[in-house]
Amino acid sequence: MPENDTRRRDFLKYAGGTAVAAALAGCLGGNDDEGGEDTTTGGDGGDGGDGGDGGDGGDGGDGDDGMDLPDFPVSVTQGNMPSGLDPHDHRETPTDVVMLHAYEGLITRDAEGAAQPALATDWSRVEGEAAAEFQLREDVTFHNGDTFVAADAAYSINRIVDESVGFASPQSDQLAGVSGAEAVDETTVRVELDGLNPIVFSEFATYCDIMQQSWVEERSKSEIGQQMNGTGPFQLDSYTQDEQVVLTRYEEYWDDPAQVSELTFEAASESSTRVNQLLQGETDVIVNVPPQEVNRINNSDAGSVAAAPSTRIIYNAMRYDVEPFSSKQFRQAMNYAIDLESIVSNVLGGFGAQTGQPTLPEFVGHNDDVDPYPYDPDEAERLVEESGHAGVEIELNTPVGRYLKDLEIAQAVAGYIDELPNVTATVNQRDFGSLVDELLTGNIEDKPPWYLIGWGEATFEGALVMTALLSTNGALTSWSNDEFDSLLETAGNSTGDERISALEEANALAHEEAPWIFLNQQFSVYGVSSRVDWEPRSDERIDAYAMSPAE
Amino acid sequence: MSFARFLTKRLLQGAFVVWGVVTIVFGLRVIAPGDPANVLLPPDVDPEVRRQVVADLGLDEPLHVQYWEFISGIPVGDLGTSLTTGTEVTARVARSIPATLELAVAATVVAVIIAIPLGVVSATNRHEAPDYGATLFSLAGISTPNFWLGVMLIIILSVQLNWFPTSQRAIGLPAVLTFLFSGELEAAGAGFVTWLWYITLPAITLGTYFTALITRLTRSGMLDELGKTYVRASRAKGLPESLVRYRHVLRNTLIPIITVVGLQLGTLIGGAVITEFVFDWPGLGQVLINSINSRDWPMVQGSLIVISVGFVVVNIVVDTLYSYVNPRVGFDG
Amino acid sequence: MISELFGWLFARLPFGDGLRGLVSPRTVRSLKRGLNRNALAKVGIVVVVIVLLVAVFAPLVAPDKPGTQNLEEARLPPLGFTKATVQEVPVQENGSVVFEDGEILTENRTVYENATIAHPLGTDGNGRDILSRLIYGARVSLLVGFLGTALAMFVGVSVGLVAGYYRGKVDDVLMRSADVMLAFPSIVLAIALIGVLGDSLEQSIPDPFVQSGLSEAVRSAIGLPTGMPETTTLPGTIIVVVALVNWVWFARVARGEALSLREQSYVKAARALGASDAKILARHVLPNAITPILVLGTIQIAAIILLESALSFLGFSSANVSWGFDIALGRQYQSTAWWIAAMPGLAIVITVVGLNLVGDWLRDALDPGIEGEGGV
Amino acid sequence: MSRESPGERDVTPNAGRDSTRERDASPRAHRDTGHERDRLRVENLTTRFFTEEGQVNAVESVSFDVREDEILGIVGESGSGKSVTALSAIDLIESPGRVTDGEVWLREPDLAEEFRERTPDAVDGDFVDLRRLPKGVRRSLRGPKFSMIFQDPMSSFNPSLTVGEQIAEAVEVQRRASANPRSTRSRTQGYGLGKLIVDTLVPGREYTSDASRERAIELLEQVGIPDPVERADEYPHQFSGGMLQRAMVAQALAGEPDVLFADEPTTALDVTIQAQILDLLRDIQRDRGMSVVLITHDLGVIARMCDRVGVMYAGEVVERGSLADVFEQPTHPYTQGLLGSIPDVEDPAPRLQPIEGNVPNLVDSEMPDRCYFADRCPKAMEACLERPAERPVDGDPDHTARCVLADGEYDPATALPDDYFEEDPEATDAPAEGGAADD
Repeated sequence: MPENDTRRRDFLKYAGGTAVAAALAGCLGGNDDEGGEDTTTGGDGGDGGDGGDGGDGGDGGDGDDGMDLPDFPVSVTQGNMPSGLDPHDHRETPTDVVMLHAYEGLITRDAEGAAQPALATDWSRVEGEAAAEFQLREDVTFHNGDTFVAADAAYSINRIVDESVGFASPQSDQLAGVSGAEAVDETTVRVELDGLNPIVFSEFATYCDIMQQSWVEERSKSEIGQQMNGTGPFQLDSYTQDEQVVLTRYEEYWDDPAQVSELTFEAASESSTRVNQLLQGETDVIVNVPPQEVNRINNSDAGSVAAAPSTRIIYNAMRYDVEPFSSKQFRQAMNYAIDLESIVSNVLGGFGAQTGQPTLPEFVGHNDDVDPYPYDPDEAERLVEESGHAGVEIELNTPVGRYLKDLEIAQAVAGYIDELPNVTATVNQRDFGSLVDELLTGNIEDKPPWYLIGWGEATFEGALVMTALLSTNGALTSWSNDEFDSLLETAGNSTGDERISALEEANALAHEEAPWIFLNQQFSVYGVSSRVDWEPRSDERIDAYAMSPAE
Repeated sequence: MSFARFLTKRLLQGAFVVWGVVTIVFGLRVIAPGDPANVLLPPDVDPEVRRQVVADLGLDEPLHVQYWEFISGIPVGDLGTSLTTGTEVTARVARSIPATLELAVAATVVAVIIAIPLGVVSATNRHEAPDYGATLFSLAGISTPNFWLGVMLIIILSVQLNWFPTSQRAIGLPAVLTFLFSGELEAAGAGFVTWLWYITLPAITLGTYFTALITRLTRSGMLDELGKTYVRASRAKGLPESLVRYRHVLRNTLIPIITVVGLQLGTLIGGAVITEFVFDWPGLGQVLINSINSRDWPMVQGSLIVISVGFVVVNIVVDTLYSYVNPRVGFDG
Repeated sequence: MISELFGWLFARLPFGDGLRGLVSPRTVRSLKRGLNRNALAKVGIVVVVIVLLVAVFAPLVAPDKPGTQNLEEARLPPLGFTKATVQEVPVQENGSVVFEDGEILTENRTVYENATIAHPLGTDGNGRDILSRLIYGARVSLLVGFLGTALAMFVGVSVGLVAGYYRGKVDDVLMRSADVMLAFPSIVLAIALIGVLGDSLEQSIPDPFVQSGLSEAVRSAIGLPTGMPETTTLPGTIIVVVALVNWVWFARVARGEALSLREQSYVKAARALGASDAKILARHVLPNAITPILVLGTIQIAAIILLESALSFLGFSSANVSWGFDIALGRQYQSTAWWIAAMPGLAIVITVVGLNLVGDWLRDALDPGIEGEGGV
Repeated sequence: MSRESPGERDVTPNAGRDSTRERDASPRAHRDTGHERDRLRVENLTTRFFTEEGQVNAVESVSFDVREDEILGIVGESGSGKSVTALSAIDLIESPGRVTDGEVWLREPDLAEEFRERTPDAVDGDFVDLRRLPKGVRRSLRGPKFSMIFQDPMSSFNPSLTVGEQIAEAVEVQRRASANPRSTRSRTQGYGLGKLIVDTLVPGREYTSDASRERAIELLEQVGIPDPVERADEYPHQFSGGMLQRAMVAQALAGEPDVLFADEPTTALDVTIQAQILDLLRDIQRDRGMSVVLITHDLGVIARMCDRVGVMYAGEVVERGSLADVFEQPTHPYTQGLLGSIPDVEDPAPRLQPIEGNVPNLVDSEMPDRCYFADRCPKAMEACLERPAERPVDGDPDHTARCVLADGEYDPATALPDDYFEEDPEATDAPAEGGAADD
């Protein structure tokens, strides 16, 4: 899939005034609220969120629902507040979580990640052309009462991919391979593609919120950042920047109205603050419960911990072009040296899954026959000897506070490797910003030889992960392997089983060649009040539409 | 020297220091490694695009032009635009001032209310239990890193005993005042209680070093004063002990303490940075730390300038006050 | 270079022979008198000496490597805090939690927190021995404290002597820039400078005890684990930064001394005899200004140690083992394992109390007329 | 404890001395009525300082009496315990010092009546023993009964209050005391921290009343300060030393005291000013019929001013009596040494003649169990190896000396050899420890 690769590079080139570093950080650490999760260094990219207004947090709804809809206010506390309310001008999960309640895409995903109709009822490729068509749902209204039409969908897509429509959206790469859209008729929209683009529907299932063309055009950029007008199950009630967003149920929603009557978003960057707020009943759902707080919540009456595997993989990249990591035996030895099970169990408290390949089990292309490396320090020692690098000293660069227990994981990894009699390993804590700078220069020489990083891929496409992180031209690559590159190219130019088996083969190859120390799949861990019935999703989205009062 | 002349001179000195601060802050950005454009752009971006962005930021100008643009914006309150969020630095910084100010003032009030009586009790009961207690307290106080104290207070008082919230500022004093002036007394009362509840631990954390310092100074200053002949003379002329202690000795002790307190306010503001970090208190310190981490230089510069200018202003106020209460200094600068 | 610096410093410390020419017998007497009068000063000296010894001989006395982890023994409490509670904990399979109908499967289990003699102060989140980490952390704190102070002293005294000796424009320029420096709260300036310097000045220095094999020999003889780290981190950035932040205090004191000393007759005489300014400063002014400078130095060591711990707490230091950093690590366990954050803090408090007691003693005994400055 | 240059002490104008002698004639006439005229009887007063270097016996069993309308001089070298004696008498000894023994009998019939039943021990006729009275009562006597002026006027005023305010304050205390007698004995004398803070914070409220401030100006005028209205609003540092000492006299007079202790009142002043202040003191003493206890090391001042005199050495009164008795028939070898080569009272040496050796260190552990002066005494005998009691000189109860020579003769046969004390190296070490024990 050369086009796809090109697109990714292109976006880096033409992104113009948008925050590219922040955009890639969306994948590297899109889980921005983790900036506060680990409080050690405040490696938090944006502003520290101001405290919410605790004076009236999470109090009752307005009680004027005439129908039999329940009066069920819910409050959600994330790590950060949204940076603004324009759905096309952000790259952070906390903002996205607020957006998805008011804005919808053409396609959506269910909790398991499967594509489901949303504003589009049907979608297909246009045979023989580099294009796709979406059939739109009728009788959908925006919160201002206007009817949703195909022109709105086309405008929204162009607003993301085309800089000349309004502004340069930091999300343009999320619709990589999409060059534009137009309304064919009232209920059909046609999307132009750069090539085959096998993942176009995956992209639309994850991204592209639909806005109303006239509403946007009547407003200034900053007004759009302060107001909302979508088709989603909730409409904006009030917004205080950096403090609070209050949404109320939109009763004209095209599907059943939500159970939740009023939805409040607040933020607390400190994990223990969130836990305390939950335990004191000040909030109903909190994000990123650290493992050591799990028992405290479970053992209280206030709520319990809910978790789901996320789309984020945590790994240690080893640069293939510098010693000792240029040696395959050495790289394998590193994988054998660590007790991954113990790290997952003890450092992460079980809130993670071992990995042995770049693609997560839920993703397209995962190879079920590949198991994680076993813990075998003797084998590791032997392989180090064999590699000829015995006695080497290596240093692991890690960001702090960016991912769940990132520093502790790095310390554990280095600790295990340091226990090998023939390797000395230490940890170098890095400021996330400067580490990402080095990773993003595009030159492999600028990257540290050995670093811990995480990558979230909400499209569930293993191909995207491997292209970005392991292909020779990948934006963040640390590895170059011709066989691997050609497997990815095969996958990019094919569909169906052929594509799947190429990806599975690439995963098996990556496992064998060990360009990474494979670590854990990160879990999203939430604290949920006992008055709320909700199951977490794997894509880090908190969907209040799925919440109901607990029995 | 007349008061007006004194104030003019002091203000001129202050203006010089502010100019120095601004220059250093500008210099920090210039010598900092890495191009600010890198925050916005990856280095392999198309050179044309990069040139455009650099020009937009004004970074292609010669240094002296950049310097002039930077410095000329300051009097009109223009500190530039954030690289990461695109918001006005002035607005962002201004929004966090009340939180820091509340914290600093609360800590000072706590410190003064506790420290001065403690110092007096310690000095007037020399070599007795209260003195030993106060001495140990102040020794521990000046030796305890305030971030650790904050963490310990959270562990003991918030997590274990659940008496106070672990962090954050649920409501600001400005909001409480808004309630008050709009006549919503109940809300104002509740808001104030909430404010107090949230600010207690941060204020103690920030104020402890200060409390210990003032206790020490009060004690040693008071012992110094108590040893002076005028104290004996005051007793000899029949003054009751309370007048001797407070009207004479304490008054004279406090005069030099005012200067030291003024000088140490810098320490207090510095401590506020860490305290805000520990308690997730949305003040200037948070802005500074976050912007350093994200290399948002305009924001770093803005918060540095505001913190330092605040410090200079406080020092001028303290100096003026000192000259006012100490007849021997006059306004000799 | 390090050893040269230390040699220079030690030659000038009150207990070195090198100081005999500089410190009058009267000074020594008043120091002794101050010590006799002040029992706390003795406590301070003992504390400082113990911390120094522990830091220097860390590879010999630490029970374990600071980095040795045992994930199965994470978060063990300190001696005397053993407890067992019944808790609802997630069931694990292959290390991971188990989901059942989308919910995490949990079970009631007795959770033991067993203190062991092997870890008298408990273990941290990765099962590393806290005592060993404190011992190695002492090295970082004291290295930064002493080297940072020495560097600040060097810079500040040079500037102060020149300003006070030449007066006039030189003095004005130097002292006004000192005023500007003082307008920044020290921690704020330090953070900004670290933002500029990054971690470009970090160094690893070899540990002589390990390199010479001494520590291995001693440790295996008494049955302690071997394989101690062969190098110690020298946080160069932090040292430079704290010196840049704190030199001003030395400059002010040195300037005051130079201002009064330049009027002394022997200085005038030396000038009349045609001695160069540099020689006069080095031979006549500096030796007579040394007392207040050394007293300030003692106080500054404490202040700089506090500053270093704050910077590493905020994550601005790259030392792997540091008291401030360990507090930051322990902060996450504030609801479950208080000792991880508590112990390094106690180590800081004890060390700084000791240094402050020594500083108080020197200040009271020598009365150099300076106020304590700095701090966090 | 600063020592003056010899020159400063050398000069007492002849004219002044002559007039002194003339005036001295009249008070001496009363002397025979003796004890009935006593205002204050100090008996066996002993004050110790408990310092870290050890116990310092600053005042050792001192007795003297102060009579109505007289000037009693106390003379001695620096460190001999003169000032501590005065401070002990009016209960101004501060930690680490403590009056450990003795009685201070004040003639105060009203108090005697009040305490006769309650604490009979503390009452003897019209006299009360201050040391047995409650602390509050003692304190209430400072101002109206006793007052004191000090050596250095500059340090004896609070630098940050105006002179007028400080005098008015002393007036105000007494004004309030007479308005509300019961409160005067409480710790705060009815004026606590709370009121003080209110007075400080509320504009226009002040501790001192207008009446007190007017009285302060009056007092300043009485002590001869020109432009008293303006000067009352000035700060101490704006005054000259002489003017300030006058102001201190005014301040001491604010409570209309019966007994005024003047501790080296002229030592810190220029020579010409000294005479003015001494004249002022004498005039005021005359006008008001006060008793003055004048403490000095200056024999010229004693000769010029005093009716009776006590000589102190090493914390003890070694000799006391009328000016004529002591100056004309000095009995104690120390007194003799002081008066030196000039035995004639008509031509007294205005300065202390240096006596060989040093004032002993008063640290208890180093105090010998013998006459303290023996090691320096030219007439030391074997009898001097025991502590001498205070005894009348030739049977005269108004002239006593703490010396075997008071009722005996020098016996060269038992004289101690010159090198007898020389093995005692400590005696020549550092000067007297514990500055607090000194003036």
